[in-house]
Amino acid sequence: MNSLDIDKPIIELENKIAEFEKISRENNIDLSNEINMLSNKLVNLKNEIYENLTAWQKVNLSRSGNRPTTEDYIKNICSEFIEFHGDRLYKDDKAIVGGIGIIGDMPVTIIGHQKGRDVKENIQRNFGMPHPEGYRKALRLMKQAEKFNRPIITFIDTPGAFCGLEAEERGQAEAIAKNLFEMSSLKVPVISIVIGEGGSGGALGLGVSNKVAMLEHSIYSVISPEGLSSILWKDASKANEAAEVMKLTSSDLYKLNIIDKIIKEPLGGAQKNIEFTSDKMKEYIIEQLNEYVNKNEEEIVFERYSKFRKIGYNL
Amino acid sequence: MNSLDIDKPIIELENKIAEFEKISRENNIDLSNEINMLSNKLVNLKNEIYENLTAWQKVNLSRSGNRPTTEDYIKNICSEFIEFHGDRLYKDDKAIVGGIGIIGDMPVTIIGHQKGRDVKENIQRNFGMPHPEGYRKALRLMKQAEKFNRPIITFIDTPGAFCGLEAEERGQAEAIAKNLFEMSSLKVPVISIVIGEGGSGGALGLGVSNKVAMLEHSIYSVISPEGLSSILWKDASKANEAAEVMKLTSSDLYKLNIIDKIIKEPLGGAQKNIEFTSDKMKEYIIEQLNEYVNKNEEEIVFERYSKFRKIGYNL
Amino acid sequence: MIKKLLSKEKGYAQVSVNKKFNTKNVDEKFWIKCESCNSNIFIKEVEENMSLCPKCNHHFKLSARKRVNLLIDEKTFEELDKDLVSMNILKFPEYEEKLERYTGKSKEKEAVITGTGKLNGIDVILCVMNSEFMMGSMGYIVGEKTTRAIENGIENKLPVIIVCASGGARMQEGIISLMQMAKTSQALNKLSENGLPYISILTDPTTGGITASFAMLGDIIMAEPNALIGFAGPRVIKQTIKQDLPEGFQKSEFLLEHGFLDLIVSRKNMKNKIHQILKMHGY
Amino acid sequence: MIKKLLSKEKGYAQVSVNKKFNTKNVDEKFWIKCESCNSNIFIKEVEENMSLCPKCNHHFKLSARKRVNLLIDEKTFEELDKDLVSMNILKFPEYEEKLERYTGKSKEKEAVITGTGKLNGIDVILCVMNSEFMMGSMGYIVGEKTTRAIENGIENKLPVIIVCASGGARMQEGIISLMQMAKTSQALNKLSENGLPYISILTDPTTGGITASFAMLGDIIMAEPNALIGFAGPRVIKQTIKQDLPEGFQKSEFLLEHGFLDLIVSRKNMKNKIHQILKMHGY
Ligand SMILES: [Zn+2]
Ligand SMILES: [Zn+2]
Repeated sequence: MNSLDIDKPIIELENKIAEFEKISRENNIDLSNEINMLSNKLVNLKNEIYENLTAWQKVNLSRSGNRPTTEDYIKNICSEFIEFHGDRLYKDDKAIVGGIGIIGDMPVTIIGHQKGRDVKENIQRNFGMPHPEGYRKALRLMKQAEKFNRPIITFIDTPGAFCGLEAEERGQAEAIAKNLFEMSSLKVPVISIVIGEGGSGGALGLGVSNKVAMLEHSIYSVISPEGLSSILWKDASKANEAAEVMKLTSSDLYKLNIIDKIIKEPLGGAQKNIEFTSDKMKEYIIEQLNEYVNKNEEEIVFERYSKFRKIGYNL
Repeated sequence: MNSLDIDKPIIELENKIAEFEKISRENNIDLSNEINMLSNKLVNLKNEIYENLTAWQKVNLSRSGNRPTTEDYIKNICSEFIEFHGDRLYKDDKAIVGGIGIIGDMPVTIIGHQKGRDVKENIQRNFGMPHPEGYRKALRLMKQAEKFNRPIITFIDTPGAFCGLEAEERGQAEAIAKNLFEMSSLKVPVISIVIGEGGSGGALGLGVSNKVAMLEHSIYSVISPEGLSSILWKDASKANEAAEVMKLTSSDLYKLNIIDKIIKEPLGGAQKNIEFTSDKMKEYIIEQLNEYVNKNEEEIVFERYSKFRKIGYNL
Repeated sequence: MIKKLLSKEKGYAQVSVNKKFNTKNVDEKFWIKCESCNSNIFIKEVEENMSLCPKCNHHFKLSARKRVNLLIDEKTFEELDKDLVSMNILKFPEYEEKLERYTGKSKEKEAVITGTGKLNGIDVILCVMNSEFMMGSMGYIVGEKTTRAIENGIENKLPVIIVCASGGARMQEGIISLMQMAKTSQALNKLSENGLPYISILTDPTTGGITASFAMLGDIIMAEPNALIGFAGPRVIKQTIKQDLPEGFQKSEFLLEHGFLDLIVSRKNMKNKIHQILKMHGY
Repeated sequence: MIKKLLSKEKGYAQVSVNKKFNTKNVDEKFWIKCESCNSNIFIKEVEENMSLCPKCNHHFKLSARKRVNLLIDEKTFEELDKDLVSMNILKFPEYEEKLERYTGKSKEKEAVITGTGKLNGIDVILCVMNSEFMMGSMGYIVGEKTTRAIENGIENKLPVIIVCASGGARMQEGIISLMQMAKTSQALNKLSENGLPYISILTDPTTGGITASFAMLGDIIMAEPNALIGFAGPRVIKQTIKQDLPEGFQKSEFLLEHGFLDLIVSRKNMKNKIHQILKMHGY
């Protein structure tokens, strides 16, 4: 089942309403009662579907090709943005974008996984799956942010770090480990927002943060549902069942105290109204940044440390 | 003219003495007067030749295949040594070796260019010409030394950083620049010893140090004599003339206040008696290290800064 | 090939010692075939030889408890948090049963043993992962015990040694397992800021979340010869690139060449090498 | 090809504007052929267009003095150490003559101009290298002026901008030239420790010791399009590898792809882009 399947009954109903309107118009018949009834039904249907998405439906929504990406949010929440490239070591990994942006009137460093918005861009962006150089670029920009006392915003949206030969050769594990290590002592606040897929260590490599928020329909998990079902049940087709037991939705993770905030999406998902989603996101970021203005470096580092220290401590 | 040419008249005389001794022995003739005379002549000849080496002869001596390398000195001056590999980014560059050694009773981090001692090893070591990953390994080990408050010894012996496609692709310039930048603020003392060829930026990449010493017959220059003569005179064969104007010998550089110490080599060069050279070297290192025991971090950084700051300041 | 065939005729055990050690049949067979040199060797001889092949020095897997004994001076090991056991926080199907099964089989309660002890007289913190317990996967108890051990090191100014052996995250604990990567890495950052050395020792296999956290964060990283070390497992990579992997890919020697290991040390020299490094750090 | 031949028949100047600008014949010719798009263009038009090709935006070399005027608000530039001139410390043959010749030709005393000025109203330190003066090579005066400018930035808490254009070390100053790499790099380290931003701008050509020191040390590194940037020059590399170099090798776009540049900025946008970055740093 993909995201289109979720929308299918809604689209059918919308088509029906459009048809009625056309008939009414062309034949000058009053169908307003019928149309009203269907419109009400549509609202209910949307509510029913979108408010009761299964975990697996959310997985698909979080991955859907029209879901807004890091660059889309940057465009919407920043008055200015300059992208900075490269890890200064080996390559500019296009699966991660980063730079300085202005949110409200505050300069921040923004770093995020970047998926493509069409096939061509997806190939260029490696479907948002970074190589080690992506994590090293991210770290470079985080250290730069720390030097100039800029808060850091990261957007998480990756199926995972790339599992290829060259990625292993160049130290995928080292690059992620180093980021976890270095992020944990950054002297500036780091706010992470999972905007789509938060896949495993590849996601966490941008996620050792003071605050971790998730868009309502995004997911965050240790492995993909497909991966889990093939490991545990030797059957990748049971991914939907796997998704249900994994606790990977924003509400699950909020209940588990792993994330700090769920950012509301419009009915049907972020792609239906990116301005709405961006506004909510911007609001959250500004609110958080204002809080950190009065905190000193030690408080910031201590807060972050405590956040992760307690996961599996008081159990 | 190569190093063998320098030794040629000496070897001829040595052969003659051996011949006389043989004749004397086999025929029971007393040739002791002749032999004594020749032996005296030999001492004088050696003195004359080795004390008056031309710059170009020193260039050849510094490059000669039997000149002791970093590993040879490590073996001779350390009671223990453990080599550490890798830049944690891309590769273990065998043109630079590094690790922890014990000199006297002091643990130090030792890093040096490593030339091969035969053709096979030279290929493996890339003739002592590092790629960027060599400089990055060096920097990693220097930062490790700083963390554990270990002094750093570097041995300089390279024709230069490697000038190849991949070296450029992976940022040869960045790697060297980063080392200059980072070495300048290391909180532990750094002592460099030029043991053979100190070639250009590739040498300096291990050379931003509190003290820079040179073995008597080593060289240190901005470019090779061959390179200079081909740039300035469009004629690589004038390298010997170039060497004379370049001021690249230890005594030239001592007079120019670029280096702090000339470490004496045995007559004929370090390879004639590596124990002698190593002892002198060890003596120098221990004497220096003892001085730094009583200096604090600020003094150490300030001393290094001042050393390079004044080159071309009070002119 | 001929050797292999011959040995088959003789009816020797054909499974690798790794698998063998995990089955109840161990005592029923006396012989084993070394997967490296193909020699037929006494199991007992292997066991008495630090689980090394007496012929070719092949490193078979070593249980965590034996590793502790190998590295720590006799009667000096004091285990920490040995009674911490995992709960099924996510209510993941059959997780309790699995834990019970592994506890019974391995006689250990979790996939890591932590404690303090003396290494040739030097006080150290030692954590040893146990690949026999649920593939050495990192649940929150593994993360918690490791973190507490590191914190103990910080408090008592002791060097920390972690012997890694793991298949990665513990699926049954989902995101909680993932977050242990952050938890342990940040503890190591604190250790580092306190100027204390951390030696990471990678053994076969070290993959997944362990590699992408504390395995790769050692001030000094050493590995046993021929250990599998990587982020993604070979099977996953093969699926991704749809090609066979090159010979020796993700083995210790490969990682050394690619700059991710400081040194490869044979099991026999491990204790002395650690001791030498600690001495060089003033212990 | 046909286009080229035709243009030859018309008798237009065939040399590149780079060379042209350095000869006394500049005023004798009106036309020039752009080396990128092959268009025939008025020299005057190029000069009035920031030395950009009006047809294809090709970036011709720009003299240091013009660069200063391009980046700094009118009448706000105060040059520093403008009378420092090199002496022949090594007594290198014909060095004085060479210095004199270049001084005459370029009307500058050394290969770098340093000073303070306002960039869209923001106080900055600006150093601009001059590739017309002895290939923009770094002698001790270049090193000294640059270092003093950086120190001025530290003292007055100003951001530092260095526009690089250099063939590398100054051979005639031997080891003294080499040491300027260390001197400038350590000054930038101090600037960095003072939390002040350094923007490095790479223009055609940036090679040798400059690249291996301050060029690559920018907090933000930008380059003009299609500039040659590298450690070793293409000729040397070709000799080493005995192969032709790949298309675009060591050009700005190549370095961006390989992770060594933050961004490529057209000369026309350069001042505004720097201004935007400085604003983002609180200036
Ligand atoms: Zn064997
Ligand atoms: Zn043009």
